[in-house]
Amino acid sequence: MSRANGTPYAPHTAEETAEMLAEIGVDDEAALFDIPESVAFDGDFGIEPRTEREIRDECARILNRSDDLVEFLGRGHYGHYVPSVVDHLADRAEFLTSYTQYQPEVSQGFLQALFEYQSMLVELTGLDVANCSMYDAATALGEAATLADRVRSTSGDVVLVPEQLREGKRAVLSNYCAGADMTVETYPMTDGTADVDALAERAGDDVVMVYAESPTVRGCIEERLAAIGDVADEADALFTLGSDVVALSVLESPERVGADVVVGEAGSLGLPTAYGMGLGLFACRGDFLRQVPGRLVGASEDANGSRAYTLTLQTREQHIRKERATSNICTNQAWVALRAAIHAATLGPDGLVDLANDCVREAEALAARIGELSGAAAPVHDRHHFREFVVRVDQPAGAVAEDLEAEGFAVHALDDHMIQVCVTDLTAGRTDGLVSAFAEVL
Amino acid sequence: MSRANGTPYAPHTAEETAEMLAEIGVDDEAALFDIPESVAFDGDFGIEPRTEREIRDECARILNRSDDLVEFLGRGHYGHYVPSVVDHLADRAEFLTSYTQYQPEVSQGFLQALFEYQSMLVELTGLDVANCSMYDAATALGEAATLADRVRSTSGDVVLVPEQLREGKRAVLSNYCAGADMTVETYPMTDGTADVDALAERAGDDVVMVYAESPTVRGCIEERLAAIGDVADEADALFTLGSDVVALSVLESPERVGADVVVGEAGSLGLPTAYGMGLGLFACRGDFLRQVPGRLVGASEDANGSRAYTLTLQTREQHIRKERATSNICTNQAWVALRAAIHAATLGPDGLVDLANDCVREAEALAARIGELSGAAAPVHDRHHFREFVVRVDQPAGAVAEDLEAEGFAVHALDDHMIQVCVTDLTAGRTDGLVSAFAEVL
Amino acid sequence: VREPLLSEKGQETVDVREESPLPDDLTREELTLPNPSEPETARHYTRLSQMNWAIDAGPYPLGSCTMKYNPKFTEDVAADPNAAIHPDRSERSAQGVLELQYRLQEALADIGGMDAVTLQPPAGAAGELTGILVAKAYHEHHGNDRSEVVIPASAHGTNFATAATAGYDVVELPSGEDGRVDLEALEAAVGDDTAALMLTNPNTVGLFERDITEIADIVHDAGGLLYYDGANLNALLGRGRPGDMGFDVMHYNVHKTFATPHGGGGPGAGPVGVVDELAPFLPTPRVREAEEGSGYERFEPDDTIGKVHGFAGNWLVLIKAYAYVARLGDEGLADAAAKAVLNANYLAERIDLDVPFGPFHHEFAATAGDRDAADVAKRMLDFGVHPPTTKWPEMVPEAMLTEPTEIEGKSSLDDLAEAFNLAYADTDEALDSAPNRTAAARIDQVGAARNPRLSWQALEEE
Amino acid sequence: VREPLLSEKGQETVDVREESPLPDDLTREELTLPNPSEPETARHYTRLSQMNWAIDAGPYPLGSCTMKYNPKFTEDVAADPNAAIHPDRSERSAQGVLELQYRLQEALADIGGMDAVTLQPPAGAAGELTGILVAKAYHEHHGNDRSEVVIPASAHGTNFATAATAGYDVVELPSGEDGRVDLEALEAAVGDDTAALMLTNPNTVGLFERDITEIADIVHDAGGLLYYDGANLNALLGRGRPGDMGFDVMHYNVHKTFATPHGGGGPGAGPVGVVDELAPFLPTPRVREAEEGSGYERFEPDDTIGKVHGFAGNWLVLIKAYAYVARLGDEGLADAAAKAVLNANYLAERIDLDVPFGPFHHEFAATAGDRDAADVAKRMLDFGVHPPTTKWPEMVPEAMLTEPTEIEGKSSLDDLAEAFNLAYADTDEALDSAPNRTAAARIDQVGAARNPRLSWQALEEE
Repeated sequence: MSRANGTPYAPHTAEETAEMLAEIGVDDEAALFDIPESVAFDGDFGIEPRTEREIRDECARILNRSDDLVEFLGRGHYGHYVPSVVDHLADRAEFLTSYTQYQPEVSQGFLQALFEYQSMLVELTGLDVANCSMYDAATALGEAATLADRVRSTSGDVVLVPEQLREGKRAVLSNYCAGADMTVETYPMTDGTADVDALAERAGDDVVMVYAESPTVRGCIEERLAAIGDVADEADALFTLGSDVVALSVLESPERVGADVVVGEAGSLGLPTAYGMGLGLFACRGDFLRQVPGRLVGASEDANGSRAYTLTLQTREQHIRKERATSNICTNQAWVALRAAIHAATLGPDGLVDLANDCVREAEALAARIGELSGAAAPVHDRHHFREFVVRVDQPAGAVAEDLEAEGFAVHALDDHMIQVCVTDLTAGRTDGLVSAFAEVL
Repeated sequence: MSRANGTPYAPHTAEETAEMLAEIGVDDEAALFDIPESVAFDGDFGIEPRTEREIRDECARILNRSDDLVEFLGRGHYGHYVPSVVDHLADRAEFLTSYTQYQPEVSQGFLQALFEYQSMLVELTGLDVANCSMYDAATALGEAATLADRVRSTSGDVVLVPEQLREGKRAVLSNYCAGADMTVETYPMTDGTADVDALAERAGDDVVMVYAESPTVRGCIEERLAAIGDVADEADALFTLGSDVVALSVLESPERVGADVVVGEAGSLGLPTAYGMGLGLFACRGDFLRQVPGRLVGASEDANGSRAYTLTLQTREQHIRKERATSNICTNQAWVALRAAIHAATLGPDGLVDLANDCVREAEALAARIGELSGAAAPVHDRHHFREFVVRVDQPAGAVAEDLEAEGFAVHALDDHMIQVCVTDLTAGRTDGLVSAFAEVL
Repeated sequence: VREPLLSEKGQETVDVREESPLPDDLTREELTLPNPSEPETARHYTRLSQMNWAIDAGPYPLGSCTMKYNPKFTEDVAADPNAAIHPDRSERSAQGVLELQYRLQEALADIGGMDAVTLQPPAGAAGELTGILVAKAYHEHHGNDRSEVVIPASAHGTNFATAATAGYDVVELPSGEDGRVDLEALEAAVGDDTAALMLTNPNTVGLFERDITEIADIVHDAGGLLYYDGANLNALLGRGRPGDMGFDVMHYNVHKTFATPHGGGGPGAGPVGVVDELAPFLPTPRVREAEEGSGYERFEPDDTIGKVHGFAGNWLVLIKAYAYVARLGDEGLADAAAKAVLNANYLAERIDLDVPFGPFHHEFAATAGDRDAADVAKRMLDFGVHPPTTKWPEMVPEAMLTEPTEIEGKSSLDDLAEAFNLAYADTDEALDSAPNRTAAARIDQVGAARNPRLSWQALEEE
Repeated sequence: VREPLLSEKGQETVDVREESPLPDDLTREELTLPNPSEPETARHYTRLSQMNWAIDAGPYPLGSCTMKYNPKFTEDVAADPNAAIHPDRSERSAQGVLELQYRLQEALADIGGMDAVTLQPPAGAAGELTGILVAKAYHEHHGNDRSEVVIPASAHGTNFATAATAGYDVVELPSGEDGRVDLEALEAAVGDDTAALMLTNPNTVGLFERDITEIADIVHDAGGLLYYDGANLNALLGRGRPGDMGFDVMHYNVHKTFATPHGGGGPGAGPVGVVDELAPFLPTPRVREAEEGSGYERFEPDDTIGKVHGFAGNWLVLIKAYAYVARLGDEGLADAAAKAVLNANYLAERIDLDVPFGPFHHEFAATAGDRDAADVAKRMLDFGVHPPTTKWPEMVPEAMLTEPTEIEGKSSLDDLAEAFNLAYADTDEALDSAPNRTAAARIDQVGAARNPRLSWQALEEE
């Protein structure tokens, strides 16, 4: 109240400020600023301070302007039910308001949680090393490409990606590749998954990395991952697999199919869809340990011989290695990784596998029901699906999507006659409504 | 998942259960129950277990069946804006999931918080002793009456209360009085406050306690508290004053007007209206220390000579003194007291006084505006008001309240032609709407 | 690790009259309180919290207190703004709250084997008082003035205090040699003046009163009522119902049985269930289904005792209890009881202390023998666990009343047993000086009572 | 106070194929992970949290990190379910999010003196990369291939790494004797190959680059662009704007300047602002007002660099930044800068260590002289505070880069100074063996790197 015109988050009373200025030996705060008049700012931004209640009301009112839709949306970004305990634990101030663990002696809690997160990814990928997060699946893919550039001494500069790939992912990858003079090219797909023969034909000395996804952006489970891995191997290219933590709990172990690196989304645990906020999963073979981007937590001992944790191999990082760092990443998604780890703990392996199995069953069942409607065929691809699938509609896809939206359902319109539908535990109870709406608008 | 049919909050795997049973030496859990067959229960309740998501949806759906009204409601129960930080701090598990502080060495945090809460009430009431909570204003009033019975050696058995008193409060008081063979009688009021002359006339040897409120249930500020106190004194009765923490921050200090006990609502800080959930304020003169009901936290020292806090004077309490205890209260409202203390800390004395001053200004301004409408007169009582006031309407009050409800506003219908309106910081921004609605329906 | 008092961090004095819209004679002159910034407030309470044991920190095996895990999602359910409406809402505009109240009433009635339930009492002790007042009103209604309540010596202190608060004389019933109610002693204690027998079952050392049917007959034959103290209901869930045993009235402790957080001493909630004959005397209002399809309504029971709380009790707590019951369902509730009993029996097996009475259910009273139970408890604090309730009930010398609840697993119980055994076997010196590894060392409780300093103002005066 | 690994508390192995709807050749055989109950999970993470320093525990004066209080209400604002919609929502069904994004873009542009802002970069370093890629695209668009980025030696490591990631050679600019950019050295470093100069201002020892106008002229005259590293923007709020100083492109660190929580290492958000000339190159999509009265729309800038995040960045973090800016308003923002600078100057006055460079603003680099700065820092932990950043920037020997931010009060700064002085004056032995009062004693970081064990699987193999 007495601080109404200043920041409410500084505690200084007028008397204290005066004492402090006297101690410093200046008359006012302005005297402490060494900014030449020519570049000093004396205007205003026109931002009126509001009370916290006003801001809560204002933001709630604005955000409420988005429609209330049941979202059958996916394409690389998924929301599952996040148990309440995840919020309650992750929101503890000791986690949320802490900094990167530069003083490990007072950061054991977060370090151990991140170590456990890494361990969970080691189990899910079968690879030796997982970092404690990248921003999202797309940037993790970009970092995989620069890793490939560093660890492959070939003259190659081509990164091969599937032709069906989320555009945003490809765009991010291109930006990471550009700095290393790498280029991104595609390989063809057949009925939703890789055309491995065509890929083999394309792969050669110029290829430094082959990227494949399972599930693909269209929800198809890639059936020939090992073969793709072999193609990469023969080209002496890195084989990078894209997936997500839920799918990894049931699909073939990446290590078994020869993946060198696994990237993808780990935010399908622990996060709501959050308008695209994610958690980049990054794991790789132990050979590349000293080329890994991002933070790593390692076990060590303290002076009493007790086990302790610390950030390690920091000489890879920007704050030590500067322009020779393995990445420019500094702040990552540590707290989101904590959330994913807590979510995984609440599920346990059985809960995780159940969730993943439902992702297969629900997608299959919903595709079958929509496929029975006149004017629609689904699933378009003759593959096993995970969470999502494509529907061919007789009418223009954009119009169908718009009509479904009017009925309260959001789906993806891919192109002229293709619609993509994603179903998770959050929407499985609303499929009757979606099928009815489809029947209505087709 | 594997625990789907058991409680999800017990960790036992089947193997562990078996090991434990073996250690005990029985075959199954049923063997541990020593319940005669004749009274054993083998039916079912028909309660289907639901997932936490289902329950959240179900409860949200049910609770949403209440109308969305702007509540100009008070009459002894008030909601002010509770800053977000109150929730975040009080929800910390170390507070929320702790028990009564029987082992003070591991309960210093909560004990100190309660000690600070007591201290805040000592400042607000000017009395020496405040306990660390009763259930609500009504039960605190009941406890004050039994205190009067214990500390006053008169033959009196009458508790005098104002004729305008919340019915629920009187009903609770009567239940507390009944056990001590006390009876509750009323004294008259004039224009919304005590008729002190009539009270003086009534007060005699048979009176053990005089109760007055400021603000009254109708929002009037009692102007002659000291005179009421004198009347009580002369009758050798206890003078108990009812108020609330916000009003106390600006109104005459209870100690100055001769109050022996202060009761009332402290939940007007820290709590939403919460369908009547409250926080009973209880403070009294130091003379009555060993007759105080409820928990008290005191300062002490630990074995190292450091200041430490502990529950104290427990010999007053039921777990020690049994039927001679000063009250049967055990679990009180400790966590709500914590919330009130945090709320008060965020406001500081200036914020608290500002809030209280607004309670006067807003009530006065709103009464004037409604009073200008044809078909209404307000305020009915020629008194200073705090938060609320009474409106006389030409039409039947019940019908007016119902019509206002249809317009989205809730008010109290008192009797045939009286409506009561309460305004706080939460509703001050909605008064235009209320005035328009009044104009519409009158 | 001492945190200064908020007042020691700086107070501010406001001149109240300067800006007051009220005349000076109605206002105080000034107000002095701490004025921390929000970051200072956050740090103060964060640090305080870090000096506090809690169920989320580790085992909390306080016998008769039933400290179990409070599911986090129930907090979210109760935080719904639609739950927090004003209690004076009209019936028609409060249908959501009324429906949820009704559903909880029904579930509790089923679980207790009762016919009618009120949610109004704001804590277990308030529930006791409500129940006894209902019994009293019942007797008075039938022109049957009775003056005594019979209570076993081992009962919770609240039983005695409640009976006294309701204006009854207490007749204390000595425990039988087997730790249970002695039927002969009961026969002797019960008579025309007996308003009620208050009983918890299993009792406070975890023993089921096997003769409950006979007990009920004795009391009922004398014209008395049987009151069930719900403190130990967790051991009975789905295995036995007070109503089926002859109890006429009971309270439920929602934090003990239905996992609502205890909050360091409340808010609790103590719903009361009664058989049909007592339903007209319950507090007002209650909630029932209105005519077909028109929702729910409040009503005043015909011969209501009035009210025991100014409004509707601790409603936000009751919501959490509803959510907990819904989460567990029939099988979960029965499993909770089974695991609570399993855990108590397993833990008793693992500790070196004697347990005089049995077979016990969800809790047991071990004896520290020639050690001081309170000292053993303090020493347990040093081993990173919370000790049990000590020196009560008195029928067991140097009692350590222990209730691990269903939420502990085998390894947690093993740790607890180790702490028990290490402390029990420790030297006198170690016990005397314990605890040493806690935020505060042993606290002088006698001194605190002898020289009461109950506010920062009292400390400043020193 | 050691908490076992979750895996040490018990794991479970699931036979994946048993119930899988997929053919065996598409599935893994089994999955082994910890399977704690919810209470065990709650305790595990509660205990872990208790072993962690945080801004809500006390001062966190890490220079260049700007650890300030995170207002709790911003968490509630960001927790709105309507904020968490799927990023592939149609424009017409996502108006709420688009409007809030637009408002934040506008506020940030005003604060930085920039013309256009993207919210997409998910962290400060990602913002740097975005800014440099935008600069690169700008040069390429104008047929102007440039190969170098000039960076002062004292700059953040991310600047160097970012330039390299974008494919640039780094030209390191030595610091002038006064700790600022040396104009002659800059003249020598800048030329036809210069794509940009990356600068933070005030710089990493808190000094304002007084010659900023000359610096801008030198870079612009050579055809280069001026990049502003927003890490130290907190010292400039309302006092100076990068845009007014000649910067062409900048990033904002929302956790540093706008009080979003750092979360132990993210999620952050690194919006990028640019002058009009660079706006066409910003990532896609951006958000703008649609035609009168029809809300907001996404659009692709004409010459966009594409994307730097798969979707829209760390949206839930950005909401908190919006709420913070709205809470403070113009005067609050200016006051935050003033108090941050006041605090740094006051603290420097109170410590016994020398501060070689000045006048500094929000942070200062003290020197531990002949003591090891890292040891002094470890010893400070024993006095209950968090130490500053150590041994960086290198221009100050044994640097202790200290930034108290505006949230500390005088008494907190006095405590911090005392910890500084006690540690600095302590014995070699005490410094070598510190810390002693923390959850873990001094940790062997060299050993951790020499024998990397990065998972519980690695520990189990030992």
